[in-house]
Amino acid sequence: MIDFLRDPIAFLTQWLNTTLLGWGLSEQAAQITGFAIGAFVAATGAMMFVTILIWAERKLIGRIQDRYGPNRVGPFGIFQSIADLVKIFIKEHIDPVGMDWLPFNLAPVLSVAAVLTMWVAIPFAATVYGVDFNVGLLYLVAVGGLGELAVIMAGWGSNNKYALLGAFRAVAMFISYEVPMVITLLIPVMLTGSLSMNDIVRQQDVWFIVVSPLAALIFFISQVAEVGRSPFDLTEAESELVSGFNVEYSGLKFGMFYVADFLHAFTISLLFSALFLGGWRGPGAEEIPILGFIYFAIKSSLVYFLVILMRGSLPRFRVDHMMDFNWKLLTPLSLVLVVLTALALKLMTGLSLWVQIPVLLVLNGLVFLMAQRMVTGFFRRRRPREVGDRSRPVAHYTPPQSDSEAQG
Amino acid sequence: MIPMSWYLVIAAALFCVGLFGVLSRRNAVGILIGVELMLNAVNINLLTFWHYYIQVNAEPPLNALVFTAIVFIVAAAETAIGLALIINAYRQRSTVIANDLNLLKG
Amino acid sequence: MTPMQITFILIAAVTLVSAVMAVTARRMMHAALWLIATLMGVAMLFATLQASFFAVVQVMVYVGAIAILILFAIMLTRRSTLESDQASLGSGWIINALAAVGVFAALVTAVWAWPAAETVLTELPKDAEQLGLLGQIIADPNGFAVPFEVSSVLLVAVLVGAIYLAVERKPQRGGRQ
Amino acid sequence: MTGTLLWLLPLFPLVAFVLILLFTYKQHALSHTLALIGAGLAWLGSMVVFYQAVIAPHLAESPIGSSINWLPTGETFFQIGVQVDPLSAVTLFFVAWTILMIFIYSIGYHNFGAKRGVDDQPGLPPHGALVKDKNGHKHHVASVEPMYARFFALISLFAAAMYLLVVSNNLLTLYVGWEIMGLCSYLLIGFWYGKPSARDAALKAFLTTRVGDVFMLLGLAALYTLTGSLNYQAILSNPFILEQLAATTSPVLGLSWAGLIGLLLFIGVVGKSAQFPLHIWLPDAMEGPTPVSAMIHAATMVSAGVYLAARFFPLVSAGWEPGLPLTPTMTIMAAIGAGTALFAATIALAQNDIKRVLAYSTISQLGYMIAALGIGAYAAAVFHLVTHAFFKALLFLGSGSVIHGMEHGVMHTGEHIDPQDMWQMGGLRKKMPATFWTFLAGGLALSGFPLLTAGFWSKDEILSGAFGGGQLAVFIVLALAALLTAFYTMRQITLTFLGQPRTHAAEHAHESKPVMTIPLMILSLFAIGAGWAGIPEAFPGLGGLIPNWFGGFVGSMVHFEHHAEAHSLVPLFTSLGVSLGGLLLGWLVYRRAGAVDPLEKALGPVHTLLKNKYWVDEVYAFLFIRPARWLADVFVSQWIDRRILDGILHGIGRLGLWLGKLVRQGFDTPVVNGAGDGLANGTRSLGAVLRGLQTGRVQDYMLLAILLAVVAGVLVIVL
Repeated sequence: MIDFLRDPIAFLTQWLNTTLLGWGLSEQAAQITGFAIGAFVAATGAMMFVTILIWAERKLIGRIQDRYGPNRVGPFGIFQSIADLVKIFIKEHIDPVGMDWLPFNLAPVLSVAAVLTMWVAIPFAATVYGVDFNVGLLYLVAVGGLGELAVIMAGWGSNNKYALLGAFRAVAMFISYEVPMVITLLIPVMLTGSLSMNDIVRQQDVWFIVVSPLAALIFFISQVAEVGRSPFDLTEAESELVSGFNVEYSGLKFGMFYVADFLHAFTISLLFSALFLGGWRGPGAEEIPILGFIYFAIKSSLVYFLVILMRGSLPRFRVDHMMDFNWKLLTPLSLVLVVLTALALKLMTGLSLWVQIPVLLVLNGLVFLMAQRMVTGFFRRRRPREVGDRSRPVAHYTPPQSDSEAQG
Repeated sequence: MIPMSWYLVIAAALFCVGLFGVLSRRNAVGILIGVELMLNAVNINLLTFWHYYIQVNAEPPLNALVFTAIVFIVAAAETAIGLALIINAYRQRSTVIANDLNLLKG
Repeated sequence: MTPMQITFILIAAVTLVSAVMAVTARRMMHAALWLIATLMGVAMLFATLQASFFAVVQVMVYVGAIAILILFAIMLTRRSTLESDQASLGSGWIINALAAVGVFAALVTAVWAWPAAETVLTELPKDAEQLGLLGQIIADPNGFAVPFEVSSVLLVAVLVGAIYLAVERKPQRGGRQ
Repeated sequence: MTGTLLWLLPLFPLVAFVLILLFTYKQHALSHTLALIGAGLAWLGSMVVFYQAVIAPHLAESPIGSSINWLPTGETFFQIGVQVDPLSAVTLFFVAWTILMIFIYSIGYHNFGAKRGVDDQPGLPPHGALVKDKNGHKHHVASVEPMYARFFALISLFAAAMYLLVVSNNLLTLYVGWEIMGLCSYLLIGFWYGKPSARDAALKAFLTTRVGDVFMLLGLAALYTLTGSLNYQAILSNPFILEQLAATTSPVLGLSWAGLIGLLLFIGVVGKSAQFPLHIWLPDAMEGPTPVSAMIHAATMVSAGVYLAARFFPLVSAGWEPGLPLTPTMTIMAAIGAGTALFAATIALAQNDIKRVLAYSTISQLGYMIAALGIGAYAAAVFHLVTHAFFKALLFLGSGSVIHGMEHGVMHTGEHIDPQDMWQMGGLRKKMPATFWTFLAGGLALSGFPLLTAGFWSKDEILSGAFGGGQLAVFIVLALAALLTAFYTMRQITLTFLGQPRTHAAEHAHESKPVMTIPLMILSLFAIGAGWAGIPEAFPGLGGLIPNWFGGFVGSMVHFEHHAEAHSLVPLFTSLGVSLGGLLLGWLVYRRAGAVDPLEKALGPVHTLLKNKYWVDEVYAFLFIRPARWLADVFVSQWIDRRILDGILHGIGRLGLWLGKLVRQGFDTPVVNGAGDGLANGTRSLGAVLRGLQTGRVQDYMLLAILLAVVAGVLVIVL
């Protein structure tokens, strides 16, 4: 019983395995069945968890916007999402004219699957993880990329120009922000010397956000972009694209996109806390894995809260600014950071942690200051674009003369 | 487990399907897809032999892995330049049908 | 038939069927999607070979990048692709199929002629891939540093070239007004 | 320090030249500012160097200077370098002053700031421009020189070459400067290249001096072959080498090597300093702008010749002591110098062009210097070089001012007269007082007006040197020349400035601008005062009041000048007599001159002879130019070229044609063409067959390649 309380999931897994073997299955078959059941449970749990996420987010956004948020169904409106769920289940599926059947129907499934498969490699606690991949980090990146596929399929299959444009925008953004993301991921990898998520978490005696705050910042920003959340929600900018790539979807298919969106947002919180906030690590987490699970949940929730806060407070990027921000700032910055960190680590081989960490911190600070100086200089020199400049496909805004005079 | 010949036959089949695609597709992008298939077949072969070699010699040969990595790089490069060419050709001649791109016809 | 063999056959079937669909599908968009399926199948084949790194890289590079690029290309050239929907294969496809089958026959003959091909691949130790060693040998001047750097130069050159080719030549800014 | 400064002296004007030429060609003000800065810096440096040289002890034995390795010659290097010894110090002094004055003067002479004339074009003197004043009257005024910047660039180069020549410590760099000056004289005499006369004069100057230069180069080559050096210190200050050179006999005319080399170098001097018989270019050089004339006659070219003669004086005088008979080369120098002095003076009598008179007087005065060197009066020669440079620069600039004033008058009245003709002038004293007084100072110095002027002291020293050295013939000739000099100088002054205006233009002449007259005044100070630096100790009355600094300073260059001889009264009275007599005679004769030269009647045919400069040019034309033309036209062109060479060539051509025809018919058409055509036809038909394979479809090619690969594989396996 103590075992169960200490590590319930491992305990259950153990029990399931013994039971299956007891039914006369071969070891391999038992393992495969166990995986299947585990995956089923985890996926279902995750998707149900989304209802809570949706409720929490709506509530928080409501507070930020000086509203109540959902407050009718259940205490604090906590069952609002359930109600929405029911509604979505019973809604009619509408097939747009001229749609491409296969991509159109595959896209929602794929979008949820892409997020859920990421959970395989995330270590939730010392003993709770799907698979301990030796290339777990790469796996996460690779699988995360599948979401783009879903978007593109949705955009194409809908036979709708807004959907297609939204898909274009989204995929362009996802692909672009993958670059600085992957580059900054190299920093935890360099610090641990492993691609395995478990190793990365285990070796965070000092959280990596302390060792390399700039990397954490870049990773966080690019992850938010990967999700397509505010301020990177220009893929579904209502004023321009109605609703983006999922404009033609209705009913459960739309619901799946919705679920995938929220789940993805939470998944990046998980990833961020695993990579930079020490994951499940905390006092006593080694001995009592359930404690680690709780630590991980708290950390991830905090990060998720930050994501919601950003969504509630930041305005939307303009599409060209979004691209500029990535290619002209984040990518070079992450490259510089990686090169400098690698050099510093190589030079400090064999030195104690208490030397390495301050040096890396100072390095991060210097890079940040440099980038900040360059960026402010760049934007100060930049003049507003002329209205009607046809080189860009979006409308432009020139501040009124009085404004620019006031700024100048 | 699985005999090596299975992998080799699968790779050969994939290669030939790719070859067929390259030869028969009218669309230039289709040709490119065929090329990708062929490259994948090559990679399957490489990794199969790598597995076989480790199993037999119990000594890590990394050449196959490096080779595979380079095939990946080349594939990426080939796709990028190929698609750029296709888009350029499309812009110039409004077609991606390989049969229509026959300026070299004698 | 072990479970692994069944798995293999399933994967192989999926891969091959998708591959055939990828080269015969009438709509290019579908062909590309089938290609993605094929690529995923190949990635799974890699996984069964215990080359997990390359399996992941396969997904990342092929599905995450190359396939997306191909999809983009198809969408950008969709006017031409739509026109060509009617006949996806060229007129001489029977000859080509015969040639492909011939090549396949030759290859299979070669495989059969090689006794070692019947070796059963066993499970390798866990870290057989030795990624650390791979990383070191790639950066080792006595190893593969030169080919690796050359291929990186190739990539850069290709990127520049691709951008140069694909970028739309706009009239000069001054000339427009 | 001084050594470094010496290197820089030629560099300043050279940099100015380059900058003007490359960058400021279009801006007048900037161009002359650059030129002035270059000349000014060089002047400043020269003054510093001069001061350093004066205070340096034993300068003649150990000159200030530095040198660098330049050309590797086997194991050693040919060294070039700079140095300053007494001779180059005093030369530097007058060169710097005159060049600076001429530069300043040129600004005014070329009408800086004036409007550009409508008809003016590069290569011709400015014709003047029309301007409207407030009342709407049109005036014809002087216009700015169209090639203003070019002028300053060229005289900057000229100045650079002269500085280079003066500061160099060896004959090679001297020769470099010498030749650059030759080029500059060509460019500047032909500055107004639109005028055919200027073109011809430029060519004449260039070619004539070239005759001398060739001999000079031979001399340099001989000297280098014999001594292995061209350095002054190594040769001219080395008694051993001089003795050797003087003792060995050369294969030419039984002269010693020293004498031969001296003679060769002297021929170069004859060309450059315009001595008979190579004097003909100098009068024609008056075609250039007047500052150029001043530059050539006073500051640079001709002075360079005498400077060189003084420089290699130790060589020609090797083995000679005062009291001994002259060496052959010295005799030649004395003869040519004295002869030229008289010869040119006589010609000057009959010239009417204000500048030509001065040109002949220059030739004459240079003759004085050469003659002085020839009789061994070294210090006197150099002294006369210095004083002559000052007063001759003054006279030329003054004449330029007169011409400028006359041009103004000509433009005002619209008369068609030559503004340089003295017979068209007269009475300018009142119109141009500053020019008159300074010109008068220069003229008196030229004629050797007693006691007051520099010319008196230097000329007197030469005369006394000739008399004291026992060269009576030279003395008499020089005295006669001095008389004539005074006479024609007075003639010039009288005709130009005194009396009444003979033309309306002369009435309307006006004084030049201060930028022109101030240099005149400065130079007139030197024309008067420079002589006081070299008053002989033995001169009755005045001797010893001011120490004879110059004689001591420059005399230290040669080993025998230190003895103080008693000053004989004969040369003193002679020089007094000839200068005063000549001046008086001139004034008397021309005081009331009308439109005709009184001498014309008095001398009759002799005047015609003089007016035509003894027909030297015509003699040269008959002796050299016509035979050369005949050789080129008739002999080489018609006979050799047309008949013989062309005949041979035509024969070869016909042979070639015949051979070609044979080969074509027998071999080319049937064999080569047949094979070629066959090959081409075969290729074409093969191509027609094979083109079917080229469908333009990539896939077909690939199919073909695969089939071939399969076939090849099968073959490999089977075989």
